[in-house]
Amino acid sequence: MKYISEFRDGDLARQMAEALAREVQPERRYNFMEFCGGHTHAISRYGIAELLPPQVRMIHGPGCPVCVLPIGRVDQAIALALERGVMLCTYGDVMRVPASQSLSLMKAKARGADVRMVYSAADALKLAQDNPLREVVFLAIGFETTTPPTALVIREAARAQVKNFSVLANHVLTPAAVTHILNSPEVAQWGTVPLDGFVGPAHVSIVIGSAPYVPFAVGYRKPVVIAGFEPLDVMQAIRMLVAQVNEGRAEVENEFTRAVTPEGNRAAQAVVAEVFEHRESFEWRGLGVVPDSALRIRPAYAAFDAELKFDLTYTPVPDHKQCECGAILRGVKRPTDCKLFGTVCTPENPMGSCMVSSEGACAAHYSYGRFRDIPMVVETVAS
Amino acid sequence: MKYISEFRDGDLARQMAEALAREVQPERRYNFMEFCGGHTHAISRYGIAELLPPQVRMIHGPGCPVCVLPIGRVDQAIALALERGVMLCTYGDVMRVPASQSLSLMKAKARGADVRMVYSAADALKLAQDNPLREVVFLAIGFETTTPPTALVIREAARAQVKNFSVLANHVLTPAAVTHILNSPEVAQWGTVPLDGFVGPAHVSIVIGSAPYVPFAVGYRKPVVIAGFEPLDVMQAIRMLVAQVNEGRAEVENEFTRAVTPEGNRAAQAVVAEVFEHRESFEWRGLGVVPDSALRIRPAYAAFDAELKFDLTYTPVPDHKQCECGAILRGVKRPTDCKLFGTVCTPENPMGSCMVSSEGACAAHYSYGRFRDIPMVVETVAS
Amino acid sequence: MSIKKDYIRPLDFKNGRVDMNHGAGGRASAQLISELFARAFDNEFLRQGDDGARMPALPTGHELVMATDGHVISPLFFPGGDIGSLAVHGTVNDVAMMGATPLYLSASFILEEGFALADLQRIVHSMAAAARAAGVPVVTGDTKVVEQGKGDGVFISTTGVGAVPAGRRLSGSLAQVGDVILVSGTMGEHGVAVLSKRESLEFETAIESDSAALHTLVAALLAAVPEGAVRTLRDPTRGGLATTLNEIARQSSVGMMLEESAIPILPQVDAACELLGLDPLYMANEGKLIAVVDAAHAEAALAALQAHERGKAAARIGVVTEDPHRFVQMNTAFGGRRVVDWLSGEPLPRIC
Amino acid sequence: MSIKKDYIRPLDFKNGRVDMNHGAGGRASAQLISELFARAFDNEFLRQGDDGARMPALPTGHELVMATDGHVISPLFFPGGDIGSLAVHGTVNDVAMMGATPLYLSASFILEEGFALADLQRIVHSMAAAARAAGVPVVTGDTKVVEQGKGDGVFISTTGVGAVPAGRRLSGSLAQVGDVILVSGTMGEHGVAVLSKRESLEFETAIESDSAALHTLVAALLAAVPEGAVRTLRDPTRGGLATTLNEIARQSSVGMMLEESAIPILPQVDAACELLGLDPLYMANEGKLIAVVDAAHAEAALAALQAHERGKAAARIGVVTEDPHRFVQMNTAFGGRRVVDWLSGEPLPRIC
Amino acid sequence: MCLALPARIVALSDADHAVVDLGGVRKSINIALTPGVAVDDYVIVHVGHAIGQIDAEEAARTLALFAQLSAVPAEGALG
Amino acid sequence: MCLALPARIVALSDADHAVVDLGGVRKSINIALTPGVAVDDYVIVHVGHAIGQIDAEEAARTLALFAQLSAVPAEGALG
Ligand code: SF4
Ligand code: SF4
Ligand SMILES: [Mg+2]
Ligand SMILES: [Mg+2]
Ligand SMILES: [Mg+2]
Ligand SMILES: [Mg+2]
Ligand SMILES: [Mg+2]
Ligand SMILES: [Mg+2]
Ligand SMILES: [Mg+2]
Ligand SMILES: [Mg+2]
Ligand SMILES: [Mg+2]
Ligand SMILES: [Mg+2]
Repeated sequence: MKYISEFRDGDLARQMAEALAREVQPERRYNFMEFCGGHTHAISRYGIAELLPPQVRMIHGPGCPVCVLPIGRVDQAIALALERGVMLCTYGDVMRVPASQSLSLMKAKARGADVRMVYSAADALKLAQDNPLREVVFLAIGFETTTPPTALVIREAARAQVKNFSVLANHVLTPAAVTHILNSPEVAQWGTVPLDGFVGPAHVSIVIGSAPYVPFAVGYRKPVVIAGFEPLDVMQAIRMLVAQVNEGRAEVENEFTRAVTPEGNRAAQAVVAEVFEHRESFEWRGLGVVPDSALRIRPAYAAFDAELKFDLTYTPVPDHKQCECGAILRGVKRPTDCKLFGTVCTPENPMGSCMVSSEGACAAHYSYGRFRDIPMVVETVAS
Repeated sequence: MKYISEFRDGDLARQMAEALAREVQPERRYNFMEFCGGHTHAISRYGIAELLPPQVRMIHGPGCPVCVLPIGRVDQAIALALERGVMLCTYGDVMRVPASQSLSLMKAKARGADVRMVYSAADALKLAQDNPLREVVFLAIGFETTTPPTALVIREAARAQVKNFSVLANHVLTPAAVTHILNSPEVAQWGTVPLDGFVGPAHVSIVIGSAPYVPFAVGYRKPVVIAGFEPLDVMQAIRMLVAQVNEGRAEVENEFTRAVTPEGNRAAQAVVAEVFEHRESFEWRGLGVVPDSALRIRPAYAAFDAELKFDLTYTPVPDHKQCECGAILRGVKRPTDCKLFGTVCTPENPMGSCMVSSEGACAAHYSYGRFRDIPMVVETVAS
Repeated sequence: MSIKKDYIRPLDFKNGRVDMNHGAGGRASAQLISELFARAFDNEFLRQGDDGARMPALPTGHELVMATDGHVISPLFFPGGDIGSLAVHGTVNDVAMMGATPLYLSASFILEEGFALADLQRIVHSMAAAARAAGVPVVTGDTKVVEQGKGDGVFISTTGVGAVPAGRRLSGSLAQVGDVILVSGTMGEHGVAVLSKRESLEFETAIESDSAALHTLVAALLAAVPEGAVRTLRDPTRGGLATTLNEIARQSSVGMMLEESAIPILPQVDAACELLGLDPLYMANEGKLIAVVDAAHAEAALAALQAHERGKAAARIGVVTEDPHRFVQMNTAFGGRRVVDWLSGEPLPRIC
Repeated sequence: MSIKKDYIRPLDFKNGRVDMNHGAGGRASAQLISELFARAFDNEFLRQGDDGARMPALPTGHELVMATDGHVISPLFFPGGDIGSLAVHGTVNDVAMMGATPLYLSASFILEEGFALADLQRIVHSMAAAARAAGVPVVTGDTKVVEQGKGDGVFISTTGVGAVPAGRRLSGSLAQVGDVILVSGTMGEHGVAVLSKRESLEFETAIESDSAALHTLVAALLAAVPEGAVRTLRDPTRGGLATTLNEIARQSSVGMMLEESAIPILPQVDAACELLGLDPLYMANEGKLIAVVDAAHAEAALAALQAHERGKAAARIGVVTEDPHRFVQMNTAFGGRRVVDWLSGEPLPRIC
Repeated sequence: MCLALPARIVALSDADHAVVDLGGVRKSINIALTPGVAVDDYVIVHVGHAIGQIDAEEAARTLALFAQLSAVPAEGALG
Repeated sequence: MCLALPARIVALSDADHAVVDLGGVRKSINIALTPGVAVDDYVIVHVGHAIGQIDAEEAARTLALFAQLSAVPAEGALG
């Protein structure tokens, strides 16, 4: 697989690990946040943590769109499906996000809701066209990467005058979340979350470009390296961050030059701008209400806005009392700090959203990294 | 089972058979038509034919509402279900009536039509109330016996203002059919169907009374005995007909006095009159278009008339070329006269409607009487 | 981290429902198996915990018998049983009808997404109780989940294995002219009990399904007559007495002549069938058998049936006749004669 | 009237569909059985025509093995097979994994009203061909029909019976620390082949399901090493390699350490999984086995697998370790280490 | 035509509904077409509706007529 | 975040759709967001849409950088 396999090479990885071990200053501690769940997933799945020197600590950020979807939003979707009889379409990852009353879209489906997993927003529109007597709602989630396809499908629905299709939009904005974290008391005042730099999002940046991260480097003096999601990309980005820290620089660097430019994908930005406008504020699971951090459908496309069409009101719902997702998404805690981790909360029965997607910090650690929590003895006994 | 078991007594039957054997005049032939499928069924199921003297021949009449339902009407119902997406409700017997293109309601169901078997017209209305988003159509069939419940449910739907319920009414009238047969060339001119009297309908007469049959006795000089559907009732009715013939009388006699009065059920007649009016003509399978032989929903209840609601037009469709149902329903032929009987046409794959209901002449003979077509040897061999 | 129990959160058998995860083959599937199926059916073979089960060799001098049935009944619960007990009895009886001793059962569950775990639990417990009562353990099984609208609560396919003495031959093809036809009891209760709970037909009756395992009755019958005297055993399930007799007549190329007045039918079964326009001879039974027996031993066979708890109402209902047309006929109680044909189509309630 | 053939109008396998009559147990059911099932599966046992089948005693010195699986796959036809062949292979393999020789199959069909007879015929013929190729006849069966919207075309539950030498013990509970873990070939083809035809996921690939009967491969393996050297055989079906290894680890209370680079996976399987965000270790296989083998005989076992047509790509993928937590772990090809957990939930395509 | 059966009314449920008994089987039916029926009356039930009533005296008379006729086997033809 | 993969365009179906190949697996995707892509271009596919393109030269440069850095193990810290 060209442009994939080369970036997973084990020999290169070992050499890079050795280089990194030499490059870190022994007395120094490097605390980097990988904003994206994609990086979290790569770190866990490929066992990158094993290859990092002890001086480097990776902090998982809030960059998983499934994880930050608040309960109240899932509740809206479930109510549409269970009470209003709509055919609710969404991406597979969203099906198991816990909502109120021990429900999830998957459990609502088992209670008779018509919930369909789609691979693409276009599939949802097609379902609407194939079922003209049904109301079809696409529950859209995602960061800037996923917004352009949603915008396209809304424009397409408008062109084709599909009357029974609408979108419950939950598209959120990366820079707002980074700002929020940098301004959080743990980072800005108390320093309980020491943050020496960011591994920046690869696929978000394909769309928005690298330029939007310059303010963090300039204004907050934090190094940012935009990195691909293959494991060698991640290791290389860490090396680049280590170099910036060692040299006292704070710049936006781009490891993912093969797909990210400073200005991003103009065509994608244009269709998003045509269909969406900023929301004043939006609730993120874990981060709370973040100003100017999400998109809403423009009045010109109001007919396709499920919130207007079904006159939905948003009721915020607090997370499970003992769930530490919020603190974990802000980098304040680790999954194993949560009392429910691995006992009450598992991927089969997630109590919080971080345990749902394999990009969630809890799920990634549970599925791939749990062995690290216990001393492990490998004995080979000839029998 | 009171009022049932007593009328099935085998000892009485034997004695009555002996009496009947003495009562017939040896040289005479007695050709009686049992108008009703109910009598056809009783004769076959209880083996009454075995108990009749050879002089008495029973001719099966058109009194099976399933049998006389023409193909074009079933086609309408199938089209409503398959093409218009309605939930089509009907009585169980109707499910297998053959329609055009080798279809039946049961086969249409296997092709995705939503066809529901109901026990009562009221169940169809309830389905409409339980499924307010669906159009529910009740395919109503039946003679005067079955019309009052349909009338009641239409009145009830109107009272409850159920907007998604309508009735495709195929209620037909017994006296018109009898008149038609008496006027048919086979009976009236050619004499190929010698008719010495009628066993008259029991349950129809509960509703309409015995009086409507007087014209046949008076005008056509045919004895009529209204008889219950239990086997002793049938035998007794035959004895009464034999007596009328022997004595040269032609009267309407009532064997079923325990439930039939001359005037019938006034309450039932009233609700029928409120909801239904006469149709100028109606096609009967086998008999063709018979004037003034069916009912239609009155304009006051037009909202519940599926023919109007769905703007249905009626297209008559000829029966299977080799199917002799028509001649059989007129008493001109017997099931075994049909080349398809028992080979191409069986109850599993009925080619004609007479093979559908166990009240149909072909089905009754196939299911109960076939052994009579062949010489039978019963040998008991000790092994 | 200490070693965690396998499932910290047990299944919610009160309010929980089957979801797609329970069938995906992962940890949720394993939990359903261990907390419900393994516990309810527990026996030494199932406890092996593998994808199949290993059991001892058959008793010497015995041959192998195998029978299977899918159970798809609606409603799932009916007077006198449920799909769980039925799935045991239906297959145990098919093995027994071969003259074999039923030894082991397998069970394949196909669950519909959304099915209440409480109902599933009730069914599995009933099935386990039936298996225990019959002495035939469920030794291996499988569970799948299908999406809502692609199943009907639960389907259960069971397969039974049994051992039959090598010399014994029982088959629907062995009926001989002159043989006597026996039934082990009253006909039609199961069919009527199920119909009484069908939506839109509902009626009240004291009739319960006769669903029961018949292998001890078979053993008693076979012990009472010489080997070979019983030609055919068959349980008149779907299609009822009428259809099952027609099957045997066709297999053996014979006719049959029944006496209507000899066929035992409960008055309430008769009444319910009248009400629905159905014929009790076509109503399913799940705890009765038909025996075609050498006339010379018919009396002993009948006595053996009647001496058993499950055969008290056993009766001699007819004889096997020579008939190239393989008609099953009946002298009616009324005094006439008629064909008793195969069931044609579904037994739908009749208005005409 | 002359004697009529049983069914004057044969089933219309071109345009016909299953309707409720085919499951009512009457003449239509009998016709479907005789014109399709009996003809396709024809063998001396099925030909007995009874509600069960009688077969000879097991070979002496052998014990009985029984396994069952319900098959509910969607789509019904996929590259490399269909639900019919799968229903044979799936159960033959479960019997084989016990170290037994599969002897007989039973089949329970649950058909949905409206299912095209042409599709049913194709499936039954494929099933019959698979059974013939495997030398394991379908000796008894059952067919039910459920209303449209209460099934999904066709479900097939098969049960297999086999014979295992009395001294042989193979079980998921017998893995020992130090044992070697082998797989008989590349992982994940079946799962990917099926997903490639799922509505709304559709992609084009040359990958075919690996669906195949493995009993001759098992026989070759067991013949190559001393009795007892093979501790466990298991086919990594639902849940894939990862889940099946976790099952064994739990049953035997051991851990496992795998080498990612040693696990054979076709490049196209890898690519398809990348595309869908899935992991090939969780993709189902239907013609592969996992063997846990005494390290001393691992080489001989591997050679025996590789010498067989179905085991050419067999590989040694890891070892059994001591681990009270029963973790299955893996050294990644990248150089790290990670847990290889049970499948959790359904393998849904992932966007994140 | 039209399957219909005599059954005894065992309870009146409301103005339009009653429970009937037939040989121990009970079913709720509609009695709107037979105003005035009372408990213990026998009605004729068709598609879930009472469409008429059994006149007990007439029934007895019919049965008596059967019995009488068959009891006089030697008397020859009727009337 | 957001699973996305580089795949080669093997055919343009219409203005908005193309078939891509990833290791022998082919899938139809939407290319409306990457106007101007041509056969043999590598695009980045996310939820069935091409959201960007791979710059082959940059990719080669990145790989070269990896190799170079790791090939000079003795030179110590970067930069
Ligand atoms: S382990 Fe579960 S409950 Fe705890 S923080 Fe993570 S998601 Fe929340
Ligand atoms: S046997 Fe069939 S085809 Fe012939 S007349 Fe009767 S219904 Fe018609
Ligand atoms: Mg069976
Ligand atoms: Mg059975
Ligand atoms: Mg049976
Ligand atoms: Mg299984
Ligand atoms: Mg359902
Ligand atoms: Mg199995
Ligand atoms: Mg299997
Ligand atoms: Mg297996
Ligand atoms: Mg069966
Ligand atoms: Mg379906």
